[in-house]
Amino acid sequence: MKLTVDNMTLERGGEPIVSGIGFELAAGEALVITGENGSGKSTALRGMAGLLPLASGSVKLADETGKPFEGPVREYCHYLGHQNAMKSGLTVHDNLDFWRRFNGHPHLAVEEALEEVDLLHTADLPFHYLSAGQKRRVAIARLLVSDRPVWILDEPTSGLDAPSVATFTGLVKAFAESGGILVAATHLDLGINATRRLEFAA
Amino acid sequence: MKLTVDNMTLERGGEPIVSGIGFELAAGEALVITGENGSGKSTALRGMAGLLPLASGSVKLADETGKPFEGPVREYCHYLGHQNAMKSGLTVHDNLDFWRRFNGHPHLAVEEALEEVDLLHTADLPFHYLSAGQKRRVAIARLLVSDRPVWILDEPTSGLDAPSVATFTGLVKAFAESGGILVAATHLDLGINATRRLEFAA
Amino acid sequence: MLALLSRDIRLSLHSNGGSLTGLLFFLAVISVFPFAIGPDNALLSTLAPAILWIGALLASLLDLDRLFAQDREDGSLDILVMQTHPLALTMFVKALAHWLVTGLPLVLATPVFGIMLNLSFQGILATAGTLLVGTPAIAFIGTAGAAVAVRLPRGGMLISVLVLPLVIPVLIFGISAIRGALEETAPFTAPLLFLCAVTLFTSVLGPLAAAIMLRHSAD
Amino acid sequence: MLALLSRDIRLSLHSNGGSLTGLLFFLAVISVFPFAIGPDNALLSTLAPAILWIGALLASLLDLDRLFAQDREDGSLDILVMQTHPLALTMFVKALAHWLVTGLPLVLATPVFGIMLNLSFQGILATAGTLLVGTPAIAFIGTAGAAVAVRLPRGGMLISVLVLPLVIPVLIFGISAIRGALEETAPFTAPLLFLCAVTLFTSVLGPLAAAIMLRHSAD
Amino acid sequence: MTTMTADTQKISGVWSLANPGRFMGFANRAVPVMGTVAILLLLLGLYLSFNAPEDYQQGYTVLIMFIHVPAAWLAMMTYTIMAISAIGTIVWRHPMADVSLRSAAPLGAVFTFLALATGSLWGKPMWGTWWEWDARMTSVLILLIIYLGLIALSKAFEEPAEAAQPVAIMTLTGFVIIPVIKFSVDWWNTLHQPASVSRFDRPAMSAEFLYPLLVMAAAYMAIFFTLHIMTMRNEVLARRIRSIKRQAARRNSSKATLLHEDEA
Ligand code: HEM
Ligand SMILES: Nc1ncnc2c1ncn2[C@@H]1O[C@H](COP(=O)(O)OP(=O)(O)OP(=O)(O)O)[C@@H](O)[C@H]1O
Ligand SMILES: Nc1ncnc2c1ncn2[C@@H]1O[C@H](COP(=O)(O)OP(=O)(O)OP(=O)(O)O)[C@@H](O)[C@H]1O
Ligand SMILES: [Mg+2]
Ligand SMILES: [Mg+2]
Repeated sequence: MKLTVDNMTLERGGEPIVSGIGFELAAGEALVITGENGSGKSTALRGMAGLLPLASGSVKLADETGKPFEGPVREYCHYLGHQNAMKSGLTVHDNLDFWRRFNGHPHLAVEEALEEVDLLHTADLPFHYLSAGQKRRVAIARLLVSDRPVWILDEPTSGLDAPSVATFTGLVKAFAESGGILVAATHLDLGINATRRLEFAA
Repeated sequence: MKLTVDNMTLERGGEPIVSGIGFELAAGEALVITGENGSGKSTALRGMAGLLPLASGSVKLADETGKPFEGPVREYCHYLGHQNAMKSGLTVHDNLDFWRRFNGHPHLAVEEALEEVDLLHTADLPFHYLSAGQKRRVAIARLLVSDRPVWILDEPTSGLDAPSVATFTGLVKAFAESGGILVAATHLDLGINATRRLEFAA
Repeated sequence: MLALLSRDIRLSLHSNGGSLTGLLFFLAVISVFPFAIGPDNALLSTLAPAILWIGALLASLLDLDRLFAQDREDGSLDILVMQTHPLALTMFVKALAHWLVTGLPLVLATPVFGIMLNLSFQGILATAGTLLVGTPAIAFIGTAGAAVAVRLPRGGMLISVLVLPLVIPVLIFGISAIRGALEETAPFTAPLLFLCAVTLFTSVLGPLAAAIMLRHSAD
Repeated sequence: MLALLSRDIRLSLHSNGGSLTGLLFFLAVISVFPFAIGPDNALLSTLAPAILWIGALLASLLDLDRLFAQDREDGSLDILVMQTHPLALTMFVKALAHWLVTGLPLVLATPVFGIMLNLSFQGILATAGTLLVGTPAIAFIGTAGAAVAVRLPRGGMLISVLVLPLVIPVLIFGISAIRGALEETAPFTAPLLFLCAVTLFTSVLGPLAAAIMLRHSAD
Repeated sequence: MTTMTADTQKISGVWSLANPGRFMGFANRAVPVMGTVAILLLLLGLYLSFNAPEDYQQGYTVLIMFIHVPAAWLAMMTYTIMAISAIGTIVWRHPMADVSLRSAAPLGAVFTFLALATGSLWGKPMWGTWWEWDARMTSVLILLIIYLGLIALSKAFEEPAEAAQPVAIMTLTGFVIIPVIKFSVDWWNTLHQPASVSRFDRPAMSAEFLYPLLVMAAAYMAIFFTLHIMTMRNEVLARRIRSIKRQAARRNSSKATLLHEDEA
């Protein structure tokens, strides 16, 4: 599997924010994007996830033989943005269960995923009862309940305490070892020894 | 000036989350609260800011001679929560200007405050155009546009890049030197050499 | 406080569709009745004050739940609540802003809608007058209702259900004042004065209740 | 898709205090009318179809803008949009869930409300029927409107400007059909067929437009 | 003073101990006694009602009165009890006041519905319509809406402790409807032509109707208080279960304690 981003340019409000970015990631590789606030990290990630139309360039996913995957790339991606994509009225379990069923390709059971982020005991609490960091950890558990070969993560560890960051690093490593492709934007050290590093200048 | 928190207990959903906390901070002192996700840091800060009723104990503010300040403590506090308290439809300038006029006790002009967080060039952009870290920096600028002797900050640097964290540290130091009292919850190093440190265990 | 007033007005004009929503809903209500009644102009003009009042009442409900919900979500509410200003005054200003955007345009548009409904000149005057006096009361009561539901993720309809029974007196006095203006036998001053009293009363009590609610429902 | 349907239904049932609130809202709206119009049974039964339809419209409007706004704010919309499911189908399901919670209960409760408004048996049947056929159209049109508005900073304005004028014809066809059923002289089949056509048409076009809007207005 | 101490210490932590405990003891003893009294009164009331003379105007349908009138009274009484409980919640923040309010609401709604339904059934033979928008019927309908609105409101909150204040304030506000139900007939007449309203202004009843009616009213009251205590008991238990569940769910988070405090 190979993710190819070629000459990607993204515009916002008619102005180019990210211009002419290109890289190639093979299975098991990770790319960490760093850069100042407002330098376009989130914009770039949204472009890759298909959430923002490309002004030019392309994002492609192909298998080892170079045969492109069927359908748009976004269908193979997990995207974790600044928001957690959870409903405050539903319980933690119901939230994850919904995404598990809606996204398809089920992977871990909800309980197992919660166990991974060490929040199994909160399964039956309404989501809005959780603290900021616990909410983020539930959002990370969403990546585990369905199976996607590409993870696109925007400041995944914001609000996490030190032990949770370590847990997260472990999850990401396991994902990479299983052949996944990771792209993450961050200001903090994720503890991943990324094979690639991209620095944006404002 | 002296902030006294005495035997403060806070409940959520009928259960004590923070129990029996007490400390005293003199002018120019800073308290940094750390602890795992869900250990009650935000809860404690909301209690001090008067946003959550105290189940027991008290929060008091008095001058050097021990004479308590008039009115509730919350009126002397700046509170920066997980949310930024800005309207996405208004421009950055209008947002800050509103708080400056509404909060009273004007301090820096809006432009000066934006200059401090290095975002003067965004003054006329609608708030929702900003990147996550830029938004947080505008929220920090809110602390500067009106004058309050106590700052209560909940993970103030989440989403900030390294230079902005340094800027923030500078602002906080200047505030402490001018005789302010600071209480902040954080997972990251704020760069403040806090006179007090409180660690919550889950 | 002026800052809050101008901010709230600007915000709802900008992003809530503000006045236009109410006016269009008004139009929907008005265009539907002729089809239900059939082409009976006399009946229509008899019903016109009632239709206009109902339209105004229901249109006022449309935006109510957004009065606080957005402030809560983006954290503004915390800061609003912490200030030195009496909270009830803050609530009063928010209610006023809401009325200026949703209520006042309806009053101003009454002549146009009145003509569409075949209302006499005097009827138009009476309807606009009572609406001018009465709709603020709806906003004030609504503010209290919205404050009750502020902690609920989607209080919308619930707020309306809570508020509707409370605004019925406003409606009754408004309608009876119009009737008084149009008919010889019916009294005019008494219901109008009642209406003024209700509005004054709620302008104090509504914001006060809202303030108490917000203080007690902190989380 | 079933997951989405059940989630959306659960969410709106949950946070609005159950389907009870919807019915209660109608009851409240209906009981406001006699206060305005007077307790004249004959007149009320003439107006009953209009009253019920306005209640339905209002209930649909109250929740519409939150159809996507909340999903957008909490980031769910991004994830919904990224999936393999055809986006138009996702939109259709969201509209359906909205209708099942706000529209259907009203249709089912029409007999009770009809009796209270002194509607004849035939009138009740006609009203329930047209509401059953017509209210989905409001949901579908509303979905498109809400989708247009979701990404735009000043979306609220557009929602009402777009949705209300499109919905007024639905109201008018519905009420004309009821009148046709009750009176000899008025036509019945034509407006009912129109109504069916509108609903079928919007059930395809609404979700499709919504999907296109969401894809192209990504930010 | 710059204190921010809460008015009372027992917002909700203490309540699960002393007070409700004593209440539970009382409830367990009271329910059987009151239940028996209620059934006996009801039997007596029904016996008297069926032996009451036929009304020359209304025939057998007058029997409905013995069901209808007490139900209407109870509908209003229950709301009054709720309003008093609401004061308890607002002023003293006593959790049992909230329990009382919330357990009474469904009962009040049922009595109100009963009054409406029997009134409506009575209306058909008397007036020829099931429903009439006259003062009393409409105001009782609004009472029903208020009851149901309060129930919906209290259900909408996840946490009973959070719902207490909002529900109490709304309950107090809604109390306006009670005098309206009682006295509004005249106010309404200023608005609309009096249609069938006059029927309500009957002169004082004769004794053969009054006694069965009073006994029935007493029976209704006994039923209400029995059910109220029972539902309160359920509510207390439900809250205990809820809080136990919550505690279990939080086994390793929750309680925050001061670990250390050092001078830097
Ligand atoms: C749904 C319709 C009705 C409702 C909501 C209703 C409501 C009430 C209420 C609230 C009361 C208590 C009034 C008080 O204590 O002052 C009452 C009493 C009474 N109602 Fe009704 N009612 C309805 C229909 C009827 C009908 C159709 C009749 C008979 C023709 C009737 C006859 C009475 C009588 C005789 C009393 C006792 C009045 C008294 O206290 O002396 N009601 N009703
Ligand atoms: N509304 C609520 N009702 C009940 N419990 C709540 C509520 N809000 C928070 N809690 C619980 O209170 C505890 C403390 O939450 P708090 O937000 O204070 O944690 P925190 O220390 O700020 O964590 P973080 O580092 O993740 O921000 C958590 O276990 C949470 O589940
Ligand atoms: N909707 C928009 N319209 C116009 N410009 C926008 C819009 N959204 C963001 N921008 C601009 O795009 C730039 C890049 O934003 P982006 O969110 O990608 O930054 P980022 O690198 O993720 O920053 P951060 O570290 O703060 O999250 C910013 O300068 C911002 O002002
Ligand atoms: Mg970003
Ligand atoms: Mg926190």
